[in-house]
Order: sequence, then structure tokens, then C-alpha cells
Amino acid sequence: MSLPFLKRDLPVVIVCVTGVVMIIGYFIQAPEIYLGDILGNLSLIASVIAGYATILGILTLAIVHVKHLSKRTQGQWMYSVLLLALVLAMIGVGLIGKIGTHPYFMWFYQYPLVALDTTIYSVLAFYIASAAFRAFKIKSVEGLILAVAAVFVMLMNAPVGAALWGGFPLIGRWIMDVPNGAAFRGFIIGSAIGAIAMSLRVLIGRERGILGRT
Amino acid sequence: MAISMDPSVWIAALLTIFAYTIIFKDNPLYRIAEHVLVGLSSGYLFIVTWNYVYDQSVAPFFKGQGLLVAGISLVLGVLIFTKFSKRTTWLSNLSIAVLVGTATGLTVRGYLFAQLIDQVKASIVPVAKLQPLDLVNTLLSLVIVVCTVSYFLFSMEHKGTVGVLAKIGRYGMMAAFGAAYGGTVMTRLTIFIQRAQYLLFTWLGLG
Amino acid sequence: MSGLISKLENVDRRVIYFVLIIAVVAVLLNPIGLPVPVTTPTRRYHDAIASLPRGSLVLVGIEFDAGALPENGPMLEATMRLLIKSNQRFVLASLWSGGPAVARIYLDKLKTVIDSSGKRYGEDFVLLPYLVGGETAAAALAKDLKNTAKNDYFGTPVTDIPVLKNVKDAKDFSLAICITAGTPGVEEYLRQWVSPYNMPLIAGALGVAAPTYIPYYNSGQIKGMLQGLRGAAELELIIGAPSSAVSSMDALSAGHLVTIVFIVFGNIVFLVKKYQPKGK
Amino acid sequence: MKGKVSKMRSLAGLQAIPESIGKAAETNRPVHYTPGTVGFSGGVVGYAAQTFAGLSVLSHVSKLTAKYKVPLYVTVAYGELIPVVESVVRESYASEGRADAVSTETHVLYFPIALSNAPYASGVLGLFERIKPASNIMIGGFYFEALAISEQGFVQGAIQIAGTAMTHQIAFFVAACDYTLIGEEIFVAGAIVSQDATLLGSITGQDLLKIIVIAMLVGGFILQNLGVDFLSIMKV
Repeated sequence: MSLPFLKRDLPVVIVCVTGVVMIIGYFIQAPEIYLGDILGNLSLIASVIAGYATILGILTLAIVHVKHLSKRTQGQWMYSVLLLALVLAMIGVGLIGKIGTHPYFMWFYQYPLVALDTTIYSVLAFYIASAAFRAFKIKSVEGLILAVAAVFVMLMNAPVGAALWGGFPLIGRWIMDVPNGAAFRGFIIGSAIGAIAMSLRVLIGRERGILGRT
Repeated sequence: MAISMDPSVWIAALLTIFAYTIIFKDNPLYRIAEHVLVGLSSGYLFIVTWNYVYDQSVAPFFKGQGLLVAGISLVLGVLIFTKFSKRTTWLSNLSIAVLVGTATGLTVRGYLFAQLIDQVKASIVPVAKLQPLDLVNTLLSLVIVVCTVSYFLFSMEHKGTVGVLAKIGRYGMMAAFGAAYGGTVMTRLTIFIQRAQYLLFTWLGLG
Repeated sequence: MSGLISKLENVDRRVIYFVLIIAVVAVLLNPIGLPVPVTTPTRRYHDAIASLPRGSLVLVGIEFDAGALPENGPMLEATMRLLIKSNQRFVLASLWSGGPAVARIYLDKLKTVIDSSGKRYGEDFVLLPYLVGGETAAAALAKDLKNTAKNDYFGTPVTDIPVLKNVKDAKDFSLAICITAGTPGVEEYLRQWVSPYNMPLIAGALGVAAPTYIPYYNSGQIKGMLQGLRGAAELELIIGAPSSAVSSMDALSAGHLVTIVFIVFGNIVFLVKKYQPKGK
Repeated sequence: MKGKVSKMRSLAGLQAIPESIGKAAETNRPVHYTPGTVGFSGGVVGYAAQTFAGLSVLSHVSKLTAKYKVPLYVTVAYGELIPVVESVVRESYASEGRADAVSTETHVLYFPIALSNAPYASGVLGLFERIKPASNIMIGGFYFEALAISEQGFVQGAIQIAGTAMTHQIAFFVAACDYTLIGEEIFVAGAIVSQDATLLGSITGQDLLKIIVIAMLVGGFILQNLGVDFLSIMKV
């Protein structure tokens, strides 16, 4: 086998074979063929590869910050020190005893990590208000529909809606059930067809970019 | 109640405030919060991931069980790191190919059945026993589903009949997006309220 | 005049943030106590549990972790209270690595309720360990529970646990409950429990996800649903145990009102500007 | 089929990409791109196709940034995307004859997803404050960071083009971005910009399938209500 074959075509062949096995395995459920085992193992191998890739990612991140540190990038390097120190601290306490069970590890998880994680999440409470202020201007029929649907559903969700007028929850519920339910159904059908077609193009090696080829 | 004396609560509370400052402007406090979050998360992720890959691809060699699968996983896993050298980087493509192939197979399965076929089936409703209002809603839903699917026709311009259907489909989607937006406000506020309760009650001891 | 209007139209987003903070904090410190009417999906969620014959076996899927505690946690708490109150037996299972830890938080919190009801761990309910593998694990659990989870969370072999004695597969359950923050969650249960075994399913969904589950609710694949913290508050009220969800409701109303007021305000300014006579 | 390229309906979001990168070149500010936060496997069954869509548009975007000599920042949330994105970018720059610019003008940054997507979101929020992108393009599967990043992009004054098939998130892109690719549109975007006859042919195939689905919806509904048990025919 020539090197160009290995470099360019072997990955495509691997994609095709593993993909086809995964799909066929779903349709053929005969115990005598043992596809079940192959499927399970293939998923397992893929998840382990993804695991190693995660470690690669963390390594890449660390390299970026080590570079900042060695170049003393202005306005950044001291934050890089903080970051690298915490990565090492977390890994250090994580490796003590049975992996990931040490009280210090749990403390890092429970206090700083969960606090920051949920705070970043909750920042959306602000962004959702400012984006609504900007986006729900009734500039067109579409804008009107968007804004009206949003307001009625908000007034359905918040107890204050029913307190203001009993009709809010009823109309909000109708919007949820009928236009929302139906349009998302159409949206899902379209996306499913698109995703399946995209996947088939990947399987036959026609889709650019996936294996880094343009 | 009085202000908390627990240093852990203080750290969590201060980091919470640091992180919130991003909504006003970038500043050193947010940068601290950001780097603490990314740093701790990376460390946490490393530990959780290492635990998993060790169990699946290294430990079997000590136990002498499942060597084939573990061996393949280990080799393909380690190949990922060849991307650091320009000459060997093509090797990492082999591992990626296994990931892509498996994911593609799962995608076809997942979308074909759970999404496509089930959603079509759910639109076909017997109407004989429905109340008049439900009948109207059922028919309206069918119309919106059909119009939304027509919106996604790409090989024809949205003109004539297709244009009208696509327009209705777009209106339907705008109602859906508005509803989804409005429905999300609750979840976002909930988490903010929970953080506010932490600051007001757990930390400052008010109320 | 027009200068003022453009200023209002481009009001600094930070003003919005500031008003939102003030409104929520003020109401948290001084609750109003607005009524919370019960909606049909919540009522049906409640009825699905309460109408089971006593002693039925129920699967409770805890498909979320610490990040979703503010919203999913109160749902789980109220659901467990209801299961205990209506004398059902239940199995707590999780496809999320953080799920069992969450379950323990609530088992501890409800300890006095459980003890006073005379329910016993192992005899009336059990906690399974984290089941690795997402959808595959959901399928395996439905097909052969005892081979999928060989031990309970505390390491006791499942064959020694009385509540699981006669359990073989999904057919031995009367109801499945999925309280979820995403995937794996409702869709996995639909594919692996509802479609193959015709299992009645009820769900607790984040407010953000609830709209996307509406098609399943309408088609009857989901029998009842708690939608966001509001749904949890309604359930707390039906079973007469108001707790954290109910106490957040006023702040939730205040936050929604601020958002709506800004949308309306933005439109008024926009329309005034549009129809303002041009020129000086 | 060869030679005859099917004509496709134009997508405003796609047409805006060159314009927004052009603006970045004029104002001397960078472009930010993300292929979403679901990865290949780290996400969930079925979402990988959205990452494929993101990568296929990336190949178009990176050719443009190479051509206009605009710095490109690509942020990813899964390790397995690092080698893939790097090689897409490398090949795009090579095809524009600017292979030497890859190491100076392009940056592939990884921010982890651990307990939730918050570390990724916070990383990108911070990055935006520092690089002030003129163009922010996001195509793929997204979670809550969809709104966080696009609101931050708005504050920084970026032209924003975003697309996803995630039912939970598309509404935020519609509200906060200048141009959106809705649902299935992301899966055809790469094919349309490539103008490759085979890929365009497959879009025509998608359309055919949709017409069949519409026929099944309407026909099935009528048949079912005329007493023919269409639903049981559909049981597979």
C-alpha cells in the first residue's frame, strides 16, 4: 500500500466501514451474527478515543498558557499562572487515593467550581432580557408573531400572568400546543432529513472538511 | 441569621460576584473568575477522563481480560497525539475516522427512527371522536407541519404555491421560536434566583 | 424630543440588568405570595402517580446532575413525597454520572418523611448506581434490570433486595418517571421504554426544554409533564408540601415582568419614533 | 449529472459571510468561528451531523479569511476537533497559496466542557472582550452558550451569522444574530458554497424526500380518517 493511499483514502474507508457496521447492526438483530458485540465494542473504542482526545485538548490548552507565561504576554501571563496552578492543583488532589474522591477534590468541585459554573449559566437571565428588548421590536409581521408568542408564553409561565388575566395561560398554552408543537415538528423533520443526507455524504467520503480535507 | 463565617461560602460568593461583573464590562475580576473556572474544569475533566480511559484501555492489560478491545483503544487513542508533528499528523486521522464513522452511524439511526418516522406518525391523527375545537387545532397543526417542511425546499425559489406555503411555515416557526424564547426565560431566571438566594441568604444571612 | 427618544430606544443594556437585579432581590426579600394555579400537564403528572394501585412499582429516572439542581431538584423532591404519600414502591436509577449523588441529597432531606411513613430502604425503594452508556444502558435496563445493575448504589447485590425480587424487565413496572435536564433523558426513555414496552411515561422537564417535548405530550407518548420550576411549585401545592419552588415563584414573576415591560417599552419607543412627524 | 449544476435557492446567511469577513478586513479586526459544542462523540447520538455541517462551512470561511488576510480564531469545545479544525484551516490556507500564514494568522483555541458548557462559554466571552471580532460565525450544535456568545458578539459590534438544528437554541440565534441558518439549512450550506455537482444533487434528493414526507403526511391523514389503517402500515 502506498503512502498516499494510507494518508488520503484509508481514513475514508474506515469511516465508511465503521459507519455502515453501526447502521446495519441496528437492523439486524440476530444473536448468531454477534454484531451486538461488535457494535458495543466499536462504541467503546470510540469513547476511549474521545477520552484521549480530551486529554489532548487539555494539553493544548496548557501549552497555550505556558507560552503566555514564557513570553510574559502583557495583561495575560499572570492569569495564565493562576490557570496552570489550578489545573495542577485539581489534578494533584484528584490523584490522591482512589481517583477523584479526596475531600479536597470534592471541595474544589462543591464550592468554586459549582458556584462559577452555575453563575456563568445564570448570566443568561440578563442576556435574555437585553436580547429580548432589542429583538422583539415589531418591525414586520414575523417580528410581531415572535414577540406576541414570547410574551404570552412568559405570562403563562409566570404566576403573575394568571393573576393579571385568566386568558394569558390559556392562549399561552394554545401557542405552545398548536403553532409551537407543529412548527417544531416540521423543523425536526427537515433537520432529520438534512442530518441523514449529511451523514450519507460523509460515509461515501464526499463531504469536505470532515477529515480535514478541503 | 447573620453573615456567614464559613470561608468556603465566602470563596463561592466572591467568585459568583466576580463572574457576574462580565455583564457590565471586562475587568480583572471577571478574568480571575474565568481563569479559575477554565483551570478547575480542565483539572476536573482530566481526572474524570483519565479514570475512564485508564479503566478501558490500560487496566485490562493488568487483568489480562479484553485485551483486543483495550489494545485497539489504546493504539488509536495514543495516535491522536501524533498531531503535534507535521510529519505524523496524518496518523491522527485514522483515530478520528473511527470516531466519525461511529458517530455517523449513530446519527443515521437516531434521526431516521426517533425523529423522522415518529414525527410523521404523530401528525396522522384520527379525528372522528374529537371535539370541534380540537379538530380545528389538529387540522391547523397539520397545515403548519406541511408548510414548515415546504419552507425547507431548497431546489426551488419560494414563489407561487411553494412561496405561500413557505411563508406560512416561516410564520409558524416564528411563533415557535417566540414561544421557545419565552419559555426559556423561566429556566434562566430560576438559576439566577438560586444564585441570588445563595448570596442573600447563605452568604449575607439576610431574610 | 427626538434626541430623548433615540436615547430611550438605545437604552444601555446595563440599565436593564440593573433593574432586573433590583426587582428580583426586592421580591426575594419581601415575598408577595401570588397564587399559583395548577396547569393540566402538572395535574396529569400528579394523577399518573396518584391513580396507580397502591404498591405499584415505579421507575424514577434521575437524569440530571448538580448543575440542574435549582430546577430539577424540587421536582424530584415533590415526586418522591408523592410516591411515598400514595404508597408506591420505586426504583431510583440514573444515566447521568452525577445522578445518584443528587438522589442521596434528597433521600437525606426526606429522611423524616420516609421514616414516619414506615417505608424502608430495600423493601419499598432502592437506589441503583450510575448506569454507564446512555441510551444503550436505558435499553439494557429495560430488557434485563438485574444484569444491568448487578448491585445497588451501596453495593448490595440486587438479588438480595426485596423490592427487586420479582423484577425481570420493564414489564414489571407500572410507570416510568423521567426528571431530566437534557440528554440522556426523555427521548431515550421514549425509544427504549415507551415504544418497545408500552410503558406509561411522565416527565419533569427544564422550562427551556419543555416546549420541545410538547409534541410527545400531545401525541400521548408522555402522559403528564412538570414544566420548569413552575411545574415543581404546582406539584408542591397539590400535595400540600410547599417548599423551595413555591418560595421562588414571586421572584420568578418579577423577573418575567421586568423582561416583558422592557419588550413593551422598547416597542412603544420604536413606534413613537416611527410615526413621529419628520423634520423640525 | 456532471457539468450540470442544479440551481439552489439562495440563503441570506451564506451570502453574508463574505461581506462580514470583508468588513473584518476593512476594520482590521479578526473573525471568530465555532463549529458548535457537540463534537463527534462527546455530545449525543445524532448531533454529530451538526458538527459535520460546521466543519464544512469552516472550510469556506477559512478560505475567505486566507484570501482577505484576516486573523481567524476558531474555538472548539472537544479535543477531537483540534486536529480536524487545524487541518481544515491548513488546507484552506494552502489552497489560497498562504500556507505560511497559518501559524501567525490562525488560532485554534480549546475551552473544555466539564460539568456543563460554562467553561467554554466563559472562555469565549473573555476572548471576545480581548479580540473584539468584526465577524462572528457559529454553525453547528449548541447549548445555552448560543445566547451568551451571540449577545457578547452584539456588544462587541460583530456582524453575526449563526445556524443550528438544536430545537432549544435556534430561537436565540434568530433573536440575537444578524443572519441565521435555520435547522436543515445548516446541512446544505457547505454543499451550496462548494458548488460541487454531486453534493448539490444530494440536496435535490433531500427535497424529493421532503415531498414524499409531505405526501405521506397529507395522504396518511386522509387515509387514516377514511378507515385505512395507515399508521400500522408505517410500523417498521
